[in-house]
Amino acid sequence: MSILVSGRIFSGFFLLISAIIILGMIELAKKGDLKLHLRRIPALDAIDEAVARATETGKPVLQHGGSAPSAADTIANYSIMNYIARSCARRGTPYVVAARSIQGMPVIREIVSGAYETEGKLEDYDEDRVIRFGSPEQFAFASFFMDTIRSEKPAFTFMAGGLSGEALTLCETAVLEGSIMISGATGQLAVLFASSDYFLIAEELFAAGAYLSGDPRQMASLAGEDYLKMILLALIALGTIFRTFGSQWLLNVVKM
Amino acid sequence: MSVILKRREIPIALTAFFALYMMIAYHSNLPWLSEKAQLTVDIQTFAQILNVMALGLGYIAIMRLHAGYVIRRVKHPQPWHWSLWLLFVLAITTIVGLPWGNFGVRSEPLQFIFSSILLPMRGAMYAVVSFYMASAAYRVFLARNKEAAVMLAGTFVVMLTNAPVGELLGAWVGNLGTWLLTTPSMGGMRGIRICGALGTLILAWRMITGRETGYLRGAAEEGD
Amino acid sequence: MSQSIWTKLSKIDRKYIFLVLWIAVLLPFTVKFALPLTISGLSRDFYDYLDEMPEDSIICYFWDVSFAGWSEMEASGIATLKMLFKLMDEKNCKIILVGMRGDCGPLPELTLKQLGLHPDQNPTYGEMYAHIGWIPGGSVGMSNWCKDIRAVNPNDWWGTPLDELPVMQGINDITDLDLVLQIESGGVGVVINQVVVPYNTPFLAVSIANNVPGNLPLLDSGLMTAQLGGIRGGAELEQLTKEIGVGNVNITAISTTHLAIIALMVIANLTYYARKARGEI
Amino acid sequence: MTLLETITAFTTVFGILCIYSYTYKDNPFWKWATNTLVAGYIGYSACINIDWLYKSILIPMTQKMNVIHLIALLAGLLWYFRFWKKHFYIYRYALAISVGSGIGITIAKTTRSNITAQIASTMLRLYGTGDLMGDFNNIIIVLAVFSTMTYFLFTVEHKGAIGTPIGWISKIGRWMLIITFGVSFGNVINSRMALLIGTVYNLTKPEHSTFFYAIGAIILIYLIGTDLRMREKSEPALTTNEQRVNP
Repeated sequence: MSILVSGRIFSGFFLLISAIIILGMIELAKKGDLKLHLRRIPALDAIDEAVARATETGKPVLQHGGSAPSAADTIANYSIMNYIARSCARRGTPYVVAARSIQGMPVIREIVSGAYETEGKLEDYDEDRVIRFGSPEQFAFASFFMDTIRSEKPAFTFMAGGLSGEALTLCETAVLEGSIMISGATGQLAVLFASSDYFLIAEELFAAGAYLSGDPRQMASLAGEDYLKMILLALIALGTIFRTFGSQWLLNVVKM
Repeated sequence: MSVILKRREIPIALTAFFALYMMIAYHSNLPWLSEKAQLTVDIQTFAQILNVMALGLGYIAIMRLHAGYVIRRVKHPQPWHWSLWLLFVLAITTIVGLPWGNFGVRSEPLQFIFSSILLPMRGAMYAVVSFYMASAAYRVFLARNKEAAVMLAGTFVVMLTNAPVGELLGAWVGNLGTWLLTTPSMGGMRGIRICGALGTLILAWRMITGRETGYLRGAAEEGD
Repeated sequence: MSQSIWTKLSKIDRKYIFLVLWIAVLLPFTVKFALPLTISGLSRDFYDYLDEMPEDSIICYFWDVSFAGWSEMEASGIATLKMLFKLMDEKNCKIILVGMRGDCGPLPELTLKQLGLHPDQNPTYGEMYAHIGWIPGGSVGMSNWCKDIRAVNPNDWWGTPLDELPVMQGINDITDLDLVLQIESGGVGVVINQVVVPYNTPFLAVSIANNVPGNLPLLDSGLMTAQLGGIRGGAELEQLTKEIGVGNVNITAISTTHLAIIALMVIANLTYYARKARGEI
Repeated sequence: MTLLETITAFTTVFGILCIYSYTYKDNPFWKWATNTLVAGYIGYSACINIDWLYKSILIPMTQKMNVIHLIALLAGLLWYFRFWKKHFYIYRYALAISVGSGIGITIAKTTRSNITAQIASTMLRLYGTGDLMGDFNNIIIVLAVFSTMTYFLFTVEHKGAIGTPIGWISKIGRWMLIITFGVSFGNVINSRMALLIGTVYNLTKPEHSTFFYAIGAIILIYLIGTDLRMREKSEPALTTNEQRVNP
């Protein structure tokens, strides 16, 4: 009887490697030894353009507040919220957040008022106008969000975090009202990709969150994830070569 | 006292302990530290019951929210009399659903609520999306550029594969659709799946080591 | 200036598109007709695996359908259940039904009632099949259930202790089961991770159509043995088991609605290119 | 039909049609339906959880004391500190345990099911399977997985000596993703249509069809009536459907 359970060895080993890489990268980032470039993400560049267009037309910018503040995609949405709120405050563009989560409300308040404060435009910040609470329930919120779109007629709508079956209805309504639609999600990929103008595909959303927040630790874990991906890519390449030349060795190692 | 209890370190330590214990127990085969060890079973039972005990959170939150709407006689986001109706339905469902007297989840009244209100209406609610699907198909599925054209073509073939009417065009439609589904799309999905799993893995390590405390964010819910 | 027909078409009110869909979906329910259906390889594999189950197997059927998903999954849910009960009659297999979420306690009850197998209707309940309630607590709950069924569900759905049901004699944990099925509208992740990965139990999935592409990598890597997808899978299984039911009624409407959507797509593209040619865009 | 069956048929049809009335426009029937549904569902979920606790934990506990169960039940009360402003933070303990055990029980297994098992089944023979189509499919699968994963590399500039080939592969990855999305969009359409068909099947059942036509007609007349009246009041059409301007 061995100490380790067979069939679980390689995945356990990978788990360990991932921990070492990620924590190592975060430590490096803390010391400030990490210089990172992020590849261009078109949807991110589009955010600036979209806010600029909203400023020109004088129409507001609308953002989906995301689901509970514990979800990863909602956390990424918060980083983007900070960014959009700041650029709206700077340009004096009207900005509206439609909040869905009761727990998320205090977090959203903190982020948006903080953004206005950083830009020195706290006098423009009217909480009742900027942050609107709909309903925590999926379709009740969807109908609230659509009402908001119809009454505000935003020039730019951003959605990310906690989107599921109702995402398409929100997207459709926004676009039909003439809004630029940028969204990001880890599910509902096909639907949102098709119906948004720009879409942050799955991991792109997290990368965007890390990039916009400028937090070196988030960037570090992004880089760590990339190293893990490269390890896996190398495994695939090597494994395929081994198999093609008739050796099962690497495959058996991975299946260990 | 409360200053100590308020510290973020306590919940982070709890997260780390439970997560690491479970992970190690899964891989180890020692008699006192394995998946089948008594301690593991106890911890899991504890966690399961704890999860179930969260059942009232959503309930209380909704109740407080709508009670607040009723008390303040609000017009937005919905006129308050709808909130009153919501509270009424909530009360009725709870009264007939709790295990007392002749009531309970298997009693006639709750069976009625389940089979003639919740089941059909929730299905219909989701099906509303299908109308928007039709509208989206009309609006977005334009071969504006190469990307859109390729996507459109893929969707087209798969739709004809899924609907029996596609077979009238010949067997090749079905074969092509199945090939698209099981070869390029399967590869793409696998790539997405691997990257998504890596993302969760990274997030998990950051939570365990206390570098990601987003889930502990949020403040007390403000009652109205 | 009067607008061209293309411009008008491109600005058509959404209500008319909705109307087209309404007509397409109601048509097959008013005018009955059927189209031939070729059985796909994926459904054939699913049927073959179940058909070749050895005698006296113990099969567990996990229910993981939300109320919302049920209107799609009804066809395949009932078809698989009928097939399982046929296995019970012919090959002496034992069938255990269990829900994976709160919604799925009453759903199997409703289905059993439709099939005439509800304990009130069928006195043989408990001998060869049972509905043992549902598993709360998500992944943790599932993992617990796999180690000790009675710790999570000491009673069946109607409150009878499991020890009093003959079918549950000698079934204590997941290793006593020969096959696991799951009908899902919310993903196979929990069963894959908590049942298949640790215990290597053969696993068949009955999936909602939009989860089918995402599940294929799992099928390809052998974690999932076979998959029955959506309403079409249900209709195909009905034909394979020769128990024509709701699936074959609804599949006709799939054809008409898909045709309507395709027609909308074609019109939209024609409009787009016509307007482009006229220099309107 | 008995009285109960009639009432059941009526509520089923009425509920479904109230929701579908939204496809015309927002209206009181829809508001009634959403509020009923939210309340009914939340109440129902709470009840079914309580039922499990009562049946599987509390009743067995009256016969034989189980310390773990008792501790867990008491610890479960920590959740409800969320509503107490002063000692709100205590609720985080319950959350932390729930999140921690969730991570611990899932991550190790996901690593196998979604990472290593997927990598293992991507290690395919690119040549010499004996079947030309099989070779071709294997090449496509490996290429698809490899390029999609490359697309999700963010911290590597897709330019320069190493970057240029990565840029090319990642471009292929984007195309693979687009094909994947096209295919899954086809399945999403199928799925949503099936949901609609399922409910319509329910509506057109013999016991429901009379109600369906009657209630449907009443709601439709109401909607068109209010629509016309509002149009008289305010000239601009209700739904603006202007052609969108591309950004």
